Amino acid sequence: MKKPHICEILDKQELTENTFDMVVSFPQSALPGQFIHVLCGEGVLLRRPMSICDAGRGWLRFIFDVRGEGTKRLAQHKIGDSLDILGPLGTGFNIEKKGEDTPIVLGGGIGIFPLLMLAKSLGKNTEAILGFRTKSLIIMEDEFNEACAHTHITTDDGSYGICGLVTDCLTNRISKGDVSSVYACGPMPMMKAVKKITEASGIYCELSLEQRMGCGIGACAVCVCKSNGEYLKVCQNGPVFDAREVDFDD
Amino acid sequence: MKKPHICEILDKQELTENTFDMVVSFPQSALPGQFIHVLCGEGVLLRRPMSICDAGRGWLRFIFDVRGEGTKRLAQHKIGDSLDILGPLGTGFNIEKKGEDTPIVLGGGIGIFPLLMLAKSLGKNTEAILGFRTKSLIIMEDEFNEACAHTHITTDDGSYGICGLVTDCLTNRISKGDVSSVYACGPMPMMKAVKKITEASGIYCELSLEQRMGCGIGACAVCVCKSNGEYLKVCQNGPVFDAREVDFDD
Amino acid sequence: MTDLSVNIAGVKLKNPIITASGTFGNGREISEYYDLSQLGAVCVKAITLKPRQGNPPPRIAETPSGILNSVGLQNGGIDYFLKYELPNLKRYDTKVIANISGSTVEENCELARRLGRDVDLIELNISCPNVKQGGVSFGTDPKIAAEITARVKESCAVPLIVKLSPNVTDITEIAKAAENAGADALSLINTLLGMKIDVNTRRPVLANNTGGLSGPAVKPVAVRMVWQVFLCTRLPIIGMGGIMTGEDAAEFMIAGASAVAVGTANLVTPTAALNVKNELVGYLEKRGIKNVSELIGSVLAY
Amino acid sequence: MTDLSVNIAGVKLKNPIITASGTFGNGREISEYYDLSQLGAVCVKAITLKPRQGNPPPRIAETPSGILNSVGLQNGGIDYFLKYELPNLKRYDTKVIANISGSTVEENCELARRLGRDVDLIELNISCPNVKQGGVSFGTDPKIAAEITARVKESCAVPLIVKLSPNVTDITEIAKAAENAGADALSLINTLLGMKIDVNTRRPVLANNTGGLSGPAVKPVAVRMVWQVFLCTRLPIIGMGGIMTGEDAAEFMIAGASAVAVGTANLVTPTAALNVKNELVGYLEKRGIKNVSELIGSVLAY
Ligand SMILES: Cc1cc2nc3c(=O)[nH]c(=O)nc-3n(C[C@H](O)[C@H](O)[C@H](O)COP(=O)(O)OP(=O)(O)OC[C@H]3O[C@@H](n4cnc5c(N)ncnc54)[C@H](O)[C@@H]3O)c2cc1C
Ligand SMILES: Cc1cc2nc3c(=O)[nH]c(=O)nc-3n(C[C@H](O)[C@H](O)[C@H](O)COP(=O)(O)OP(=O)(O)OC[C@H]3O[C@@H](n4cnc5c(N)ncnc54)[C@H](O)[C@@H]3O)c2cc1C
Ligand SMILES: Cc1cc2nc3c(=O)[nH]c(=O)nc-3n(C[C@H](O)[C@H](O)[C@H](O)COP(=O)(O)O)c2cc1C
Ligand SMILES: Cc1cc2nc3c(=O)[nH]c(=O)nc-3n(C[C@H](O)[C@H](O)[C@H](O)COP(=O)(O)O)c2cc1C
Ligand code: FES
Ligand code: FES
Repeated sequence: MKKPHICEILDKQELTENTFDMVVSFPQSALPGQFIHVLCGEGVLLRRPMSICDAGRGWLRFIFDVRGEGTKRLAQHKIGDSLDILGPLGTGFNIEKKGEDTPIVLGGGIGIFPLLMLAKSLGKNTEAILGFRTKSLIIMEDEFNEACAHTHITTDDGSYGICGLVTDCLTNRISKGDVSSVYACGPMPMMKAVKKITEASGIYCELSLEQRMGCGIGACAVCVCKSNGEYLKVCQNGPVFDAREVDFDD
Repeated sequence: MKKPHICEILDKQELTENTFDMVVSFPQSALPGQFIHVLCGEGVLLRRPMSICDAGRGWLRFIFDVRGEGTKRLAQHKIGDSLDILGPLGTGFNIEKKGEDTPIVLGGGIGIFPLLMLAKSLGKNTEAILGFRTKSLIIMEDEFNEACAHTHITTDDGSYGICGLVTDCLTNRISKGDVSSVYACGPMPMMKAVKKITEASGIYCELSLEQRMGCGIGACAVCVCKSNGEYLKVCQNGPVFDAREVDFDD
Repeated sequence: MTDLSVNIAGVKLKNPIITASGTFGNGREISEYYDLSQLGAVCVKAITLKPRQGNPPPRIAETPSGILNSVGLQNGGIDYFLKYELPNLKRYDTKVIANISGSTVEENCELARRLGRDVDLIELNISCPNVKQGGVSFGTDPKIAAEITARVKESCAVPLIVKLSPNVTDITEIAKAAENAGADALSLINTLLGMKIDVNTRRPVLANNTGGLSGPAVKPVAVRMVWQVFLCTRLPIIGMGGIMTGEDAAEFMIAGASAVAVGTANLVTPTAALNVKNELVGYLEKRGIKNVSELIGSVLAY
Repeated sequence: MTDLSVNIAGVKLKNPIITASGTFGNGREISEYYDLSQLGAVCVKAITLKPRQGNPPPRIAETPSGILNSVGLQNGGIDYFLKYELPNLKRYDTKVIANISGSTVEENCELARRLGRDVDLIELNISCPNVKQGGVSFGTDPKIAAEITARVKESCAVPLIVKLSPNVTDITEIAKAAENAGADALSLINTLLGMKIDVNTRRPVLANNTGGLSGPAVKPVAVRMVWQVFLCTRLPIIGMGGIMTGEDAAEFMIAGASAVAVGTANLVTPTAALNVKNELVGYLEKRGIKNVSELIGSVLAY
């Protein structure tokens, strides 16, 4: 039988003012694109979903931005404290589909967190396109450099790397040829653009979607997204979907 | 203007399995019988009233039993943590009335906590009568011994000191003469008996009452007790009342 | 051994713990966390005649000690339920309650007929605040509540539970109307209508603008209503609204409930209903209570 | 400088923050914590003709993110109010709202007449759940609500606010009834009727058995009702129910309130209303909102 895990916080780093990197003890193995569902502490009722950023034997890593009450409370935990964590949950990336040429992992904001483990799994010819608002918010660059053949960094204000959107960078990169597949995670407008770009060039694409969640396991039907005209559960059918099957227009 | 104080926990001891002794930094002076109103932490809305057990320049001490959510949360705080405390509040004991002979402080259970500072203020000829359920729950005996001419300990099961009720001990002590005044705090049935005993022997008596509180400052009128047929506010008119003015029968 | 069994309208539950409709799906996911045979009964997601899409997302928001949801009865329809979901549930040694949520009286009658004797109990949901047709509009007027109860009862081969809405001036009126119209049991409360607005975007957090409030926040309202209904009808009551612990379950039973349902807690922890059951057993054992039904309505009111 | 002023039925408040009746006494205690002139208005404890004892204690219980109270309108009566309390409040540069809670229509009219022009606004409490006579029974039937509003309005020399109960099936009906009967403003919500039982003693925690639920737990219900009432009447609304922070205040205003009242929060921290005001200013400044009244009803509903 499955059960919630009581996990010890093994490491905690503050990456930027608002972003925390946590490593916890974890008894199960996980696949890239899956997520965990975390009880944040006293005064916060529902769990909060967090992408698995990396995992290994006996440990799991996730990174989060402080947004509201839940993540604020979560960030108060210290090394040695315990967290009640459900997971791994959901259907992750389909790395069998990566193709023979260059797979691209593409993320903006908190969307970059699930991509590290994915990049590692996709193999050394993977390229990463990561978007940040500004230079001071750039994180994990070294780690992606390590995992990927090339890491393209974009900033909205041009303070580092390429000035502009990750999607422009993607269009550019695709035009240079040999992109076999795209795996993306980020805000909705970005995802919508990625779907359009990859569809236009006939490249296989998977999107990791976000939706406000309740149970996280498929029981409550609150976390839906539209797929081929039907509401599917992001926590169970996703969070990763074949881009062709995601309907954005409503 | 008055304001809630942010107080640092300077010391915390676990006296028995369920009883905690806390010393906090505190900028104001307090009188015996007054109380503080403490925010217990995340997930607990209302403050909880706690008698001031002792106080000095820059510090204040209170002792509490863990009963429900509020005190449980309060007990989780560690030395160095901050507490949001309102106080000192309420009208304390009237130590001018102690008379010339022997004043007696009398308490049962959590009712003994406000009596230490009182005993110290009443002077060396004070006697204490303290009731506990059983030997293992006895606390503060040394401190009362230090402050008082004599400390009578009763236990419900006779495992230490006098077997029986504090009120029997009181009757006994009064019969020996020279008791000038009685100051009592404890559960309602005990208070009722103390009022009866002191009234019968014409001894001045003050009772520190408990009632579930909201604001703690007299604004919300939830904490009433009946006094001469009227509802008075325990937090403002009390918690200490002249026993003659307390109506027990309803 | 503590006797945990309770009786709801002639159906014996091995213990008083039920899952609340809509928070448990059809049990497939939660059954991966514990054996559903440990529950007194399971109440499944609302069933409609045709498959139903539900409302657009976001459908959930957290509020102080509560949640708002605006799922809007998304489900696969009765055919799907009978063919795929019910057979799966029948594998467990527990009672099955079907929650029916038709948009019209006739649809509810049809649903009850189609369910026949294949489930143990039918719960008629006249209290969903998240749909435009039917739902709570059936549950806020005693006359309409009586009419729909009477009509659906005629189509029911098993005992009928009527699920009441808390969004009413006087819950006892609706409860009595349902009782007089032939309901065999009552369940309460469904969710309170609520709203949350994001002060940054000035948009409601739910795409449906409003949603149903559930969780610990509503428990005092639910306990009060269970007590009021206990005093004014003779029907067994399934109490719910914010039950997170065994003591919460005991509180509802002391107020008058014969059984209790665990809802929002399932969203927090999949094992919640089982935990509540185990804690309730602990509560009873600690106090030497031999029979859980001693709790029912035992409140010592002033 | 941000313009914080708002207008309630022709009375200009310097800012939209008011204390909620019954959580602030008559201001004496809280005035030791800050200068009451910093508030838009103060609303005093319910006033009755004769002094009133209120209900037996315990009168308060904590519930998840909320409290239950059963004070039952304890107060010193109108004579005491006019002689001792009002002159004290008049020393502050803030508007005074008198909350009247008579047991009969006639008593409320008499209270309004006695108050005359000595206060800035009168709030008619037809929503107290803790008294046997009057109280919420006036506020749950649109006809009765209309009648009492019309009658009291005739006796009012200042604008009349009608305070609505959330314990109703349809808040818009009562709101419209009060509007049509001449109310100048509406305030909502009063408390939801709730109950808590001690599972150790099986006794209700409140000696009155039930009490009124307030605090953050009820906020989603209150915001929803403010929005519904905003959509269906033209009256200014004083929103309340669980406001603890400046953002909560903003949420109510965005939903449709012209001003807000801070209640339960005063019980937690005496400076709560002032804190809410300061936080609201922070919220406005951060977003460059020059005029607080831009918020009113600005929700971008789906
Ligand atoms: C499958 C999945 C994986 C996720 N992985 C990560 C991750 O690895 N790192 C990370 O920082 N965040 C991740 N998120 C988002 C994260 O769950 C939310 O930021 C978090 O729940 C916010 O909780 P809160 O209480 O702090 O904020 P709330 O008070 O709940 O909300 C504050 C603001 O955060 C935003 N928000 C809230 N919930 C979500 C959500 N589910 N999706 C997107 N935005 C939301 C809204 O704009 C809201 O106004 C993930 C979400 C999902 C669904
Ligand atoms: C003026 C005053 C001074 C006090 N001083 C002390 C003190 O020095 N040390 C100490 O341990 N306690 C003291 N108390 C009691 C203390 O405030 C309560 O035990 C506490 O509020 C319980 O909070 P809780 O959330 O833990 O329990 P809750 O969950 O609120 O209640 C648990 C149980 O505790 C009891 N209880 C709750 N509130 C009160 C109350 N106000 N008075 C008596 N019993 C109550 C009830 O039996 C209740 O069932 C004092 C109370 C008052 C009014
Ligand atoms: C996400 C969600 C979905 C729900 N769906 C239904 C439903 O389909 N039918 C129904 O009768 N009640 C539904 N409810 C109401 C619950 O069954 C229950 O009455 C209510 O949530 C109160 O209990 P709780 O506080 O334990 O959740 C739903 C509640 C939630 C939270
Ligand atoms: C202790 C207490 C006493 C109250 N007394 C009154 C009252 O006398 N008259 C009244 O109209 N409302 C009274 N109320 C209701 C509040 O004014 C307010 O409508 C309600 O509490 C919701 O706001 P809140 O959640 O901010 O407390 C009282 C509330 C509390 C908590
Ligand atoms: S969060 Fe419950 S079904 Fe996805
Ligand atoms: S607790 Fe508010 S008046 Fe005493």
